[in-house]
Formats: sequence, structure tokens, C-alpha cells
Amino acid sequence: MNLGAALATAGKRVILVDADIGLRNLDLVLGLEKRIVVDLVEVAEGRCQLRQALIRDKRFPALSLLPASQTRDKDAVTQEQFAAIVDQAAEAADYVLVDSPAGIEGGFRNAIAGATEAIVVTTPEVSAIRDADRVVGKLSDRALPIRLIVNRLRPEMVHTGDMLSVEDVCEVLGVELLGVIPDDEEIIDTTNRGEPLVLDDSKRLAAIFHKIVRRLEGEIVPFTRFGNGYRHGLLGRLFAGLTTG
Amino acid sequence: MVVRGRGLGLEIVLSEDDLTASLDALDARFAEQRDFYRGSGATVLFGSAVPTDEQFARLRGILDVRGITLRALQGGADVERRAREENVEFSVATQERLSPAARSLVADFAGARNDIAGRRKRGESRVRRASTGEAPQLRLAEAVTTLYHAGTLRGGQALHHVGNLVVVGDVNPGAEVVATGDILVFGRLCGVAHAGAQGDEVARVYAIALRPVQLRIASRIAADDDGAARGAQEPEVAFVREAHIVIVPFHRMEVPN
Amino acid sequence: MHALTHTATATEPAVTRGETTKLGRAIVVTSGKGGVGKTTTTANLGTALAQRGARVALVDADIGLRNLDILLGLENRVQYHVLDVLDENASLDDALVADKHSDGLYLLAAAQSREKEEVDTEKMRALVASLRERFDYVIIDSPAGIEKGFKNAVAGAQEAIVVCTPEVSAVRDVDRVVGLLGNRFRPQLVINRVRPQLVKKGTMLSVEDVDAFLRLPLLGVIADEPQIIVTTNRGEPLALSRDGQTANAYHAIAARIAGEDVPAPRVEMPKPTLFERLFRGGRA
Amino acid sequence: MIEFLRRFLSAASPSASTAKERLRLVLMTDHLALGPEIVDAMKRDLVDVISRHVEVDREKIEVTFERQDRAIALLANIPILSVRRPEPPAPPAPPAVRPRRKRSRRRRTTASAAEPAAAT
Repeated sequence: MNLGAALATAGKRVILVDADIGLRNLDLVLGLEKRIVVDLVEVAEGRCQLRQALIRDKRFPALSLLPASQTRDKDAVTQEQFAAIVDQAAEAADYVLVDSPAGIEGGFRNAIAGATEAIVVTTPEVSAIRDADRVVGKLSDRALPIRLIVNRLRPEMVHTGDMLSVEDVCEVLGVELLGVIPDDEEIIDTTNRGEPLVLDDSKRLAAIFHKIVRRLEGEIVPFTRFGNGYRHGLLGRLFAGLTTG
Repeated sequence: MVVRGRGLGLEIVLSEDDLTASLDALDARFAEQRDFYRGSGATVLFGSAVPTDEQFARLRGILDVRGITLRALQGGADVERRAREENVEFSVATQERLSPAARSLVADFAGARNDIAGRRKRGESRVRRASTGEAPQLRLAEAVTTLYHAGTLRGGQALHHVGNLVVVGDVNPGAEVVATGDILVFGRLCGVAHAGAQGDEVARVYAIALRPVQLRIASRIAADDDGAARGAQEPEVAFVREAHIVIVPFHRMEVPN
Repeated sequence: MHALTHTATATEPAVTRGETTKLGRAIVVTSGKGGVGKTTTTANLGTALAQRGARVALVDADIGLRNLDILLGLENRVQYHVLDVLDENASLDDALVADKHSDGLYLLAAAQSREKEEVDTEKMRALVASLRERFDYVIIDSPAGIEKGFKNAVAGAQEAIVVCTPEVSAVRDVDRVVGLLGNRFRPQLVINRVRPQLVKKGTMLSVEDVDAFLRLPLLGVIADEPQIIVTTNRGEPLALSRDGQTANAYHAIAARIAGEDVPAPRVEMPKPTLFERLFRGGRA
Repeated sequence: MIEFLRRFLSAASPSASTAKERLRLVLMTDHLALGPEIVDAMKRDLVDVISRHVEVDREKIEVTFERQDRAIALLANIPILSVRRPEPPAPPAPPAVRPRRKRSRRRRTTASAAEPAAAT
């Protein structure tokens, strides 16, 4: 959702589609939960129009959300219906970001049905990387261009050799890097309050999402190098070696 | 005939007046979806219907062909006998189940919802805490059935009923309670509540802690933004006055003598 | 370089369960949301129970997203997987892999190149039932989400553990899962990745906040300790050791599961380290 | 024992490098959908075949898998001690491997695991 908000602040018309039917959360982290009346399943069943179900975000005029249903489950929508909705949304926006459910079952297949590109998000942990590898395999079966975001990086643990570095993750997965997001309490704080980070540019991570947007737009943008500044303890400042981020 | 995913298996509600017709509908429904349900278990609700041997055998046939195991039956004494023969679980048909009249509910609510969606497009209203102005009268119960549900409704669960709806327990955010009459939650109402769902503007929503994500009465809609923060520790009632949803403390309601 | 050790074949797990075959307990570990620590909890709970002398079988029901093997360090010893057993291509004994750290602990790995839809729920239920005859505990690691994979994982279980992190969407997903489990289970809650400093600062939900919302019996609280990441990297579950607050939290969970009444779980505030104490005047 | 001192003095290699190695191996096995026992057998046969033509130092043999973008290459690093004089080659022992049920090739790009690259 931070990516969607960052795109919107860059003047792009963005539609966020929550494909996680039954485990709806995108509305929650955007703070739009109270304004949902009709949802994606009702659009798929033709009981209302797409534009009726879209919820505009007052803080980002170019951003709107198509919420998932909370009381239905994944088999309520077929892949064809899902792809049709994504195509219809694509006509009305520059970017349609589909938030895929976890796993590689029907929900995942629906989510990627209408997509022309894919962003795989992983953390530098062993099981997450292995799952990401499986997803990359599934996506390359459909010849979707794939890019990687490494989330929840802890620079101080990379420095002490207890966490895989971004290079390690890229090398193991063999996928082009799109962005690196350090593990920062700002994320927990803003999702709890339902406010995208880019609302307030003083936030450390806002700049990172703006950089990802520029890369999405095709620009070559150097990656932030995370010194140990993120480590608040004294230890960090003693060993302020640079770790590539 | 209704087929619903409920908890871990399927719940098949057969209509009480014409069992054969609903068995045909069941077969047609499964035919449409080939073996999507293969491998899952089913609970069949007969309500007050008494299936003949031939009808019951037909039901077994329909389930077996689709690879669905019969896990439980619900109905009267006769159905209990069958449950013992088949050694599957049995439970007495309780009024708690969706009353047959409710079957057309989903279509009706869709109608109300679309209207609300249109209304929302034109600027959605915020609920006002009325401090002054006359409090509504407590409504006398008309001849309408009331569905009594004991237990908390967790996220993703929905309870629809034609008539009034009483929930003893919480309605968690992500859960939905919809009724054509009034809704009363003896607990925290944090999910979505839609009373008077078929256009009854006089319907009310009562709760010990009224903090819904969204409140709908007939085709009025309101988001209770400050509700969660305020957390007034007293029972409240929501009703429609001059096309707006208003919430007042329950003790200010006038009780007709 | 990690030497490719020769694969140890699973020895016959002898069945010595006293006269009356007291069936083992089948517990599913689930969460709805992905990445909250289901598999880590399963691996550590299994290890902690085995350390108490129980016979434990861990079943990885996350077909296509196999991870229990790598967390236990057994990734090179898996020859046959769950679907081989269900399709009768291999016997249960061939597929059960003995853990290399704790004896009495066995792993039944998921299939990696198959789909969840290929698993027949009734067969899965039967498999768990047969495991219950041979083990004191059968712990099933459920996939994320609420689709067929989840339903298969839950099919054979009698008890459930739900795992969440103190984060709004994870808590809501657990609420959803509890609703789906229906009244067949009384799930117990494990709150994972708690960061005491953030809870103190009010940025992160506290254990009390989560408990007040979910109202489930609290089985355990696990702090977000870097040591967990280190042990996962090495494939040696943290519960193998007894030092450190987090390792003992897993042992406390195992004790509670085994029926001992252990004081309610809570996360102590971190003791400031020497450096921080010397140079930062120590935190309150 | 002060936590940060313990970490510095812990003899074990940093866990991240262990993790990276384990991951490379396990992802390779996932991709090739081969069980570890088949990978063992493949390595043994490879070394047997080569050692029939040249004398190799078995202890220092390193057979690893390398990722080249999305394909996997089998790299063999085999130190050669001397060239064998041409004598009649002994009949190759049949590989004692139970053929694993062949899964249809899930990935469209064929993994180039078959031909071992030159020793790097």
C-alpha cells in the first residue's frame, strides 16, 4: 500500500486490488475499512459496477481501492472473472497493484491472472526466501517479468553475519532487485494507524518508496546504503561499517 | 436449496416443502461445478422435512458421485433414525438455522447495498451523537421471528435473518450482522450492522458497546469514526432521524407504558 | 561448505505405547496470515516436547512451500514426502525422517513440486489418525491462508494452536481462522515476534491488547529475538538450548501443552546490555 | 556472559553464510525436483567416470551447483594428479540408484544441469 501511495503522490492514477478474499487487510492498513459497502466479489458477480465498489482515498486523489470480501472465500471468484476486473481497472489507471494472498493456491492464481508484471516481496530469512523461490518459479512459468523487494532487512544483523545480505538474496533467487526496505518501527506505527508512510516525507522510509517508484518508472536509481545508523545501540556507532542495502 | 461453506465442510439446506425439487436443484448445482467439492464433508439440514427411503437414497447417491462424505444430519426424529443407521452425527433442527423465508435474503440485500453504494458515492454521512432532541420510542415487537444467536461472531462470519436478530456475545470487526428488523448485540458491536435491510427505516441497532465499523439502517449508511476512540461505556441505540443515522444512550429511550 | 551427508534411513519407530493404545494428540498450528512464525513455532514446539521424552511427529502440510525440513536442518535427508505416502508410493516409515538433534522427533515433509489441491482431505485425516497410534503428539504445520491447504491441515486435528504477531492484520486473520475452525476446537494462542521496547513505546500492540481482542487461552508469548534467525539459519531449533528467555518460552509452551500449570506467559522488558548501561546510563 | 561478547567469541562461522549455502543447495534440489540421494549418486558416478581416465585426488574433489540466471549449472572442481596410461577400461558399475518417478519438467527453460562446466 505504501508503494501505491507513493505512486499516487508521483501523480500516477493507481487502483489497489485486494485479492486476499476472506483475509481482507489492505483496507485496514489504508484506514479505509469504514467506507466499504460493496466489494470485489459483488463486482465479479455483476451485482454492482466496478466504479461503485472503488473507494477513493481523500488523502491521495489519484489512489483508489477495490476491497476484497471478508465473508466469502477464494472460490467465490474465478480466474477469468478476476482477470476481467483487472483489465477493466487497467483502463481507468496507470498502475493496478494487485495484493496477492499468501501461498500458491487458487487465490494466488487469481491474483496473477490479470497481471503483466510481478513484484516478489521476501525477507532475508531462509523459509521466506525458499517460498519466494517457489513463487518466482510459478511466475516464470507464465513469463511474467519479475522484480524483487527485500523487506525487513536488519543491517546490524547483516553486519554481524547473522542475516543474509541483499546480494545474497538476489544471488540465490536470481531476480533483479527493485528495492530494499529496512526493518523499521515506522512501518508498524503507520500500519497500526492506517496511514501510508509517504503522507509525511520526514519519515525515514518515505524516501525509499519514492526511489522504488522511480525505478518502476524505468529510472536507474542507486540503492540506499544502510550504514549501521539504524542500529540505535552504541555498538552500531562503534562499527559504522557500510553494508550495501 | 442452499449450499454454504460453513466452518470446515459444506452445509446443505434442503427446503421443507418440496424435497424432491431441492434434490434436483442440488444435483444440478453439483453438476455445474464438476468435482470442486470432492474430498469435503457435508452436513445436510432437513429442517422439519421427513425424507422417504427413496429420497434419502438419492441424496446419498448425489453425494457419493461427487466424492463428498456425509458427515452429519439435522432434522426431526425420523432423520435421527437415519443418522444412527448411517452412523453420522445428528443434531436437532433448531430455529437457529437460517429460517427458510430468509433464503431470498442475499438477493434483497444486494439490492439494498447497491442503493447504499450509490448513496455513498454522493457523500457518505457521519453518525452524530444526539445529545438533544426527542429520543425514539421503544418499538413494540410486531409478528416477526427473532433469530437468537449465542456466541461471538468472529471476523468473516455473517449472520443474516428476516426479522430481528439478537446476538449474545461480540460482533468482531470483519463480521457482519444483517436483519430486516432490529439488531441487538448483548456485547461489543465492532463489525458491520445492517438493520431494516429490506427498507424498514424504523429499524434500530442496540448494543452494550456500539462501535461498529459501519452502521446501516435501511438504505442509510454511516461510519462511526469517533465511536472506537470514544468507547462510551454505556448501552446505546442507533436509529434514523431525518434521513440520518443518530446514536443516543439507551437510557434516554422512552418506554411506552 | 555444508557437506552432503549420506542420507540416514529412518529407523523403524518402535511402537511401545503400553497396553491400551492411548492415541496421541493431533494438534494443528495455523494462523491465516503468512510469515508470522507458524513453522518456527512448530519446529521449536516439537523439539521442546521431544526433549521432554515424548514421541513427536511433525507433519508439514504446506505442500509446495516446504519449510519444516530446512528449519530442522533435515533438508538433505528427505527422500519421500506426504503425497508419496498418501499415493502409497512409499510407506510411512520410509517417509518419516528422524531428527538429527532430538531423538523421538520425526518429520513427515511436504511435497515440494506438487499442488495442495492434489491432497484428498479424507486420506489426510486417515494419515493423521494412523500417526496418532504411533506418536504421543502429531503436530501439523498448516499453510497460510484459508483455502484447501488449510482445510487439509486441519482435517485430522483435535486441537489447534493459532499464531499471530502483535500487528493488526495478523490479529484479525487469526480471528477469522478461529471463526472458520468453528466450535470443533478451542484454539490456544501463541503471540510471536513481540518487541518489548516497541510495546513500551506504544508503537506495538501489547499482549493485553491482543488478548482482549481475541479472547483465547494464551499458550505462549515469544520475543522477536535475533537468536531465532541465527538458529533458523543453522537449522538448529532454538528450543535445543535452555538458556535465554525465548528458548525457555518454547519449553514453557511445551509444558503447558503437556498439562503442567506453568505461570502465565509474559515478556520481560529487556535488560540493558553492559555497553548500553555504561554509555547510555542504562534504560529505565 | 555479556550477550554481545558471547556473539563475538562464538567460534561457529556466521550463521548467514551457513544459511546461504544450505539455501543454494536446497533450492537447487527443489528446482531439479531431485531427492538429495540422487544428487549424491550423480556426484559419485561423475567422479567414478572421470577417475577412469585421469588420476584424481578424491579428497579435494568439489562438486557444486551454480546458478546462472534462472538455470542451474553443475560445476566439478577435480584436482588431477596424473594422466592414466591407456589400459582396457573396467566395465562401468551400474549406478545403484532407484529412478525417482519422473515429474513432467515444470519449468519451460531446461536446466543445464546435465553438462558439467569445465573445472573453474
